[in-house]
Amino acid sequence: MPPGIQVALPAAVLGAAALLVWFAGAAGLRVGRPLAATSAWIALAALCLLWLPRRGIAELAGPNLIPGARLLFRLDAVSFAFGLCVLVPAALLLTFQRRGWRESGAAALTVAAALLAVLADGILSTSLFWGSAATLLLVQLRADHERATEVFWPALLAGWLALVWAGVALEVTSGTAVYTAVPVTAMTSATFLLIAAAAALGSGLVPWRPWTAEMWDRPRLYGGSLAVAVLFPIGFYLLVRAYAADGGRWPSAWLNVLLGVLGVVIALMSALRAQAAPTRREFLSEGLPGLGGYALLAFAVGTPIGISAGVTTLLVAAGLAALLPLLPEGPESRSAPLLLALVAGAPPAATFAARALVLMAGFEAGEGWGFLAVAAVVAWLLGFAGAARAGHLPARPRGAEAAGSAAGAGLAAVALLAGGALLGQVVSRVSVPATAEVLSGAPGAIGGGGVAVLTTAGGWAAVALGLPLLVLVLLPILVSRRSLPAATADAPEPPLRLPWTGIAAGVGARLSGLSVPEQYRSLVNPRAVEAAMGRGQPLLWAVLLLALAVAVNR
Amino acid sequence: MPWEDLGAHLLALLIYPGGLAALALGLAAEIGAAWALVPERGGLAEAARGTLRALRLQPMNLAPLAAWAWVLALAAASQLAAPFNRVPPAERNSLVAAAALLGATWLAWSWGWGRRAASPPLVLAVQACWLLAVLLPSLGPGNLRPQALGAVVLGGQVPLKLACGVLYLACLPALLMLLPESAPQGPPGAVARPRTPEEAGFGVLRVLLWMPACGLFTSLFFPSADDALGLLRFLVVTAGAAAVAIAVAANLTRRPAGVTRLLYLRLALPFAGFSVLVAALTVVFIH
Amino acid sequence: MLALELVEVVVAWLGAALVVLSDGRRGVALGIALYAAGLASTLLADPLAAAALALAGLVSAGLRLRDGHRGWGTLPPGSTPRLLLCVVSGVLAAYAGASLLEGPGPAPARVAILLGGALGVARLLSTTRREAALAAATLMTLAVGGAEAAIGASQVAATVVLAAAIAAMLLGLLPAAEGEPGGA
Amino acid sequence: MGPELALGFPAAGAVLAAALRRRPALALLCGGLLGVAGALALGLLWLPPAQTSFLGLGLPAAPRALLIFSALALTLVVALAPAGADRVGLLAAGLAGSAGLVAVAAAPDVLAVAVVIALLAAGHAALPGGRPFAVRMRGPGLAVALVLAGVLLQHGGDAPAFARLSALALVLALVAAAGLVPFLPELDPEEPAPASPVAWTGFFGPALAIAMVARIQPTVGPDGAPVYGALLVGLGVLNLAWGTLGAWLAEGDVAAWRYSFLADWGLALVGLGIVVPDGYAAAYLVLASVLLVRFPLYLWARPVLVGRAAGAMGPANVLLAAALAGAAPFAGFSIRLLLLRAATTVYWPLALVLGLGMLVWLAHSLRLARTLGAPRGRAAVGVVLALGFSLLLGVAPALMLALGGL
Repeated sequence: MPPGIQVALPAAVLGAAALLVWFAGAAGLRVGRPLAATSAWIALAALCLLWLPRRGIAELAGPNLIPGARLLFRLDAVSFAFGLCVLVPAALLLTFQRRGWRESGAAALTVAAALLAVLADGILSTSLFWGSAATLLLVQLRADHERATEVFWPALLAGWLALVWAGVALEVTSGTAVYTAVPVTAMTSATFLLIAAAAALGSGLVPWRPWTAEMWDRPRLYGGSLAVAVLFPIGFYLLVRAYAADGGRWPSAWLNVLLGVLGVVIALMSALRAQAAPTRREFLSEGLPGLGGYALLAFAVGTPIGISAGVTTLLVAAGLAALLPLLPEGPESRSAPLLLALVAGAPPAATFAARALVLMAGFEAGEGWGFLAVAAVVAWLLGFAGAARAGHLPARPRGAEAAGSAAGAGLAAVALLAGGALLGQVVSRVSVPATAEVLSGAPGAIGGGGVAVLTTAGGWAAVALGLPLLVLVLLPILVSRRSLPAATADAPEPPLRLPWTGIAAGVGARLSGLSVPEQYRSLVNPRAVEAAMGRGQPLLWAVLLLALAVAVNR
Repeated sequence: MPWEDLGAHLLALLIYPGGLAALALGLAAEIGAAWALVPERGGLAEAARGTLRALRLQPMNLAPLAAWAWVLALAAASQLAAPFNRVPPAERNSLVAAAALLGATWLAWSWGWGRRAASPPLVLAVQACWLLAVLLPSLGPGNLRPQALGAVVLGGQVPLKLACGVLYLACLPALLMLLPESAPQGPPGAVARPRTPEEAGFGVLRVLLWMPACGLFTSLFFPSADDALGLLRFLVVTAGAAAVAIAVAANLTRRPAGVTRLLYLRLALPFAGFSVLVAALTVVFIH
Repeated sequence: MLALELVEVVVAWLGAALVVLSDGRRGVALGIALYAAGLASTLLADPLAAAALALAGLVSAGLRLRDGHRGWGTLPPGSTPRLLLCVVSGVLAAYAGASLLEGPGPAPARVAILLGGALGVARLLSTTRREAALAAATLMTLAVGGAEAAIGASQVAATVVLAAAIAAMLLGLLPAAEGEPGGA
Repeated sequence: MGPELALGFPAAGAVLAAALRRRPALALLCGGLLGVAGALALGLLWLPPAQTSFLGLGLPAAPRALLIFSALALTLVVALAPAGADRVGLLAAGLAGSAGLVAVAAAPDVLAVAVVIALLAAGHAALPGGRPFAVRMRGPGLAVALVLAGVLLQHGGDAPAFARLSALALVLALVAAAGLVPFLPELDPEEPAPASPVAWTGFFGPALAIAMVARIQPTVGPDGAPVYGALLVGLGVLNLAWGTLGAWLAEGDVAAWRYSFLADWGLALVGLGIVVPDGYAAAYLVLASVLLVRFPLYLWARPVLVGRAAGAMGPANVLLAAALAGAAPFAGFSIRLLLLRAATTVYWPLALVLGLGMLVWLAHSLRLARTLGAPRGRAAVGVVLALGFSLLLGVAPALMLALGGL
């Protein structure tokens, strides 16, 4: 057995389950959903058992991808944290969402590919599995419905190409694209921008409505929600590894500022869209992009607290990615306002604690970062308003199937609600070690010893305050016989009208209306040129040969 | 398990400065507000009776939303730099207080959206200004602990603190749901008898909001000390802030409809912009 | 000597020009035969290659006589541009082969090769008649064989010349009638 | 006498298959057996003793590997041809083509290649089709003339201009021989597959190109090398742009398929033009994927293309679309990796241009995949095999490159 083979164990479990599901399904044995779900939970357990007891870094070297570039895997604190980000929502979704046996097998295989993408040690290895996961998801999405794939695929493919280019650029300049082996001088701003573009496109970190939100426009959520859950963390994984590749910093300070501003803009735009959403589903679709903006801001801050906050936010986002598509949409969904407040980040939920930690990182960093943090708080405020309004919106658009699972939503909601109280543990056991992996001479910056999160800017008494709040919030919910107000039929007016509504359509119409003036069309008519070529016009070829002959002898 | 720490936070949540203390101060302020906003109902005693009638609850028919909002109000109170607050200063955080207050308010709105004369856009604008007033003073020191911010009374921070203090006070009436546009459950004294548990619940919420909302003003802009004089100063300033809020609200409710909106959008928002400018200059020139 | 070389080149040019100017089977066949003869005569330094190419030309010409449009069909109405092309190509080929290029092989061979290539491709690009296209392709194949023979440096030049000769004959084997399409 | 056998068996097979046309089963059996024998002879050429040739022929490793892939592609398209296809015709044409390709690969110099091209093109143009013989001969005919011109200029003197013009002529000859822009042949959608320009570009083209490059590149010399590289890259980018945009905007699906071949060829030409090992390896993999994936898929799409079956977009089609779009983990992955690495090594803006081309690429892949309809029976097996080959090229390119001695 090659050394470090255990690194591939969690993915192998999922892959084997996929094959088993398909063979069993072909033989008429419909055990897809339970088998896929069990395999995801086993993979999650395996990952924890492999890392948590000894916390020893394990590496596995595979065959050559292309001459000079090996396939490498590495289990360390970073890949463990991101492995959790992929596996936790995947396990919940595979358990509580209805899927056929074919879809369950494909889903298990997709999760395996996504997991390998964050276990991969090197840009090229990551790009292979990231691209494979995207391809598998495309198949599942198109097999169900084509809506939103027209945004999903171009974004993913563009991001993937940018990543491949970044990888080969590092290969050319330094002879390796392995995160932990790239020389500091090799990671230039241009290469980093390619990685950032890949991350932005792959995780939907764009100011306009990203593919992660478009997925919610599909009539059925099970395909899109898995895509969002497993692909969302991978872009951030690249950004975190970029710190390791460049000796604990990004190539230039202005890149930090650029991505920080982008993060805040994303959070604000997402919140603006959320507060004007016509349906509750559209409000929920902005949950993850908004939190993504916060995570991006945290990673851009670049301090130990910033990166820890970013990793923590992603772990919370993983829980949210599972909760959102599981929220019941039927008439019985009376707990909706409570769950919406949870999504918006009301204390003591993890969604609150993660945001607070990001903002504390911003205030602590000082200089302009504090202003970005203040702007992010405004986005948070808009999110609160949106959540309050969303309780009065129709659950889903006409024609969309009701989704959700009361049990699944309950489990995810309790986990997120309790997450605030457990934040100290999450930060000290997962986020801080991951930060130490990529930042040389990190932390110690976050205190609290697992029961609180204390930074120089401020603190959150996770256990001492979070636990009592949790009990005090849960108690009335459990004992009250009061049913919460149901949604009204028609959507209330949004607090803020989106200024750009209709502009996009107008610009699109104008662009489609553009055409070459009549008198110049003959000059730019590829069909005519092609027809001349096809007929083998001697004159055309003679002119071409003459022109080229002159050109090469100039 | 940090039992001592847990006890301190429970004390702060349920007794002082949250819980009982918040309820006591809140009731007094609520009665005063009801008397000031609806004087035609009669004197203070009538206002007190009316207020207590409006707050009558049925414990087994509690509204979970309102209950969550109360808890958040108490959580905000526990973060105050109030004298004799048992919560360790290092664990108090104005950001937690602000988030809790916003959460509490919007939980009320998730029930009250579209009720009465409530105007979410106005509340949104006011809360944005209020957030700036709370957070801008933290930019320079890079510290969110209320007592640390309150302790800065001299030096380059003063202009910024002045601007933010004024902005904070201007926003209090809307934040405390004293104005018809900001109170889905109706302003103090407006409701004779609650029709639903939520209406009663969110009435109680306002009672609980007085202490954290006004106390946070005191914590952020005035130094605190764990002695009798410090306690007196805290209570006086907090009550003063409440009084200013009531006075502004009383003034605004007597004016024609739409004036409140106009004043906040035409005065508060530009002033918030000015405060941001002052904060930027402070950061550039002082730090 | 110079006169003889001139005659060889003129014969090759005449043959190539006939292929360009004729639409009938006889004209085309005579063109191939004349060109092959002219080309072979410029390559007498390598008798084996010369013989192979001449023989291939004659066989291919003979095969071309079996089908296609009857008669000579030389200089049909509207063939002035073709005539002009032949004259200009002849002059240019003579200039390039004799003055510009220093190799391969002797100048007459170069001119003959250039003539075969240039007029062959010109005919191929300008006709839609199958027999004419086949004849043009034959012309070019013979020219390629001639070029290989003129270079001669390659150890397997003889094989390539032989291959060119066989190719020319095989092209002659192809019928002049278009086949009917069928299947998918 | 390995090369002679590799040439003789398929040639004999083609003759037999054509002769026994009226008895399809027997024709397929004889042709098939001789074809397999030819492929085996090619395979045996890896053993040095089998490489001796009494005609002095030699088969370099890379063209030899592509010839094996061609044989594999031929086996696929004949064995798994859709119902109604003329399998005997396909086999005969394919075997004749294979023999021609072996001859091209074994040709001792570029003039010999020109001779074989003339013969091969005439044979292909003589197949029954929609366009007249003369029209179909124009591209290859021009290629022969250009090779001739190139060789004459090579020996024409020591002036650098001759070397540059020679390189120009030889590169254009390569492009004209493969039937690419700017020598794009006319397309008749109704034309039978074996006679169509798509078959020429997709089946004959790859081995032809690799063999020609193997003969041309060593002869261009230091003065011609820059022209050779720049022109190949330029024409590659032109074909890439023409192919991707054309496949996206084309009105007919047959035209879209033809343009998609052009796009592949664009990448191949760029790879050949960037004269670094990565570029050559990328070109080799692109051409292998054209032979083993795109060309067979095109033939299985014919029933939908000629309107005998309806298009569809099931999961298999989406997977095919991903493979055709060059997404990971299919052939596109390793090709893009190698090509972008080569381009970045030589001149990074070229990588940007290629990246944009690769991005536009995906616009047409779903459209093409739809034309595979709902594969059943033989077609389904074929689709699975094509996807398998694409996967192999994507995740184990080292194996395929080793076959080509790269």
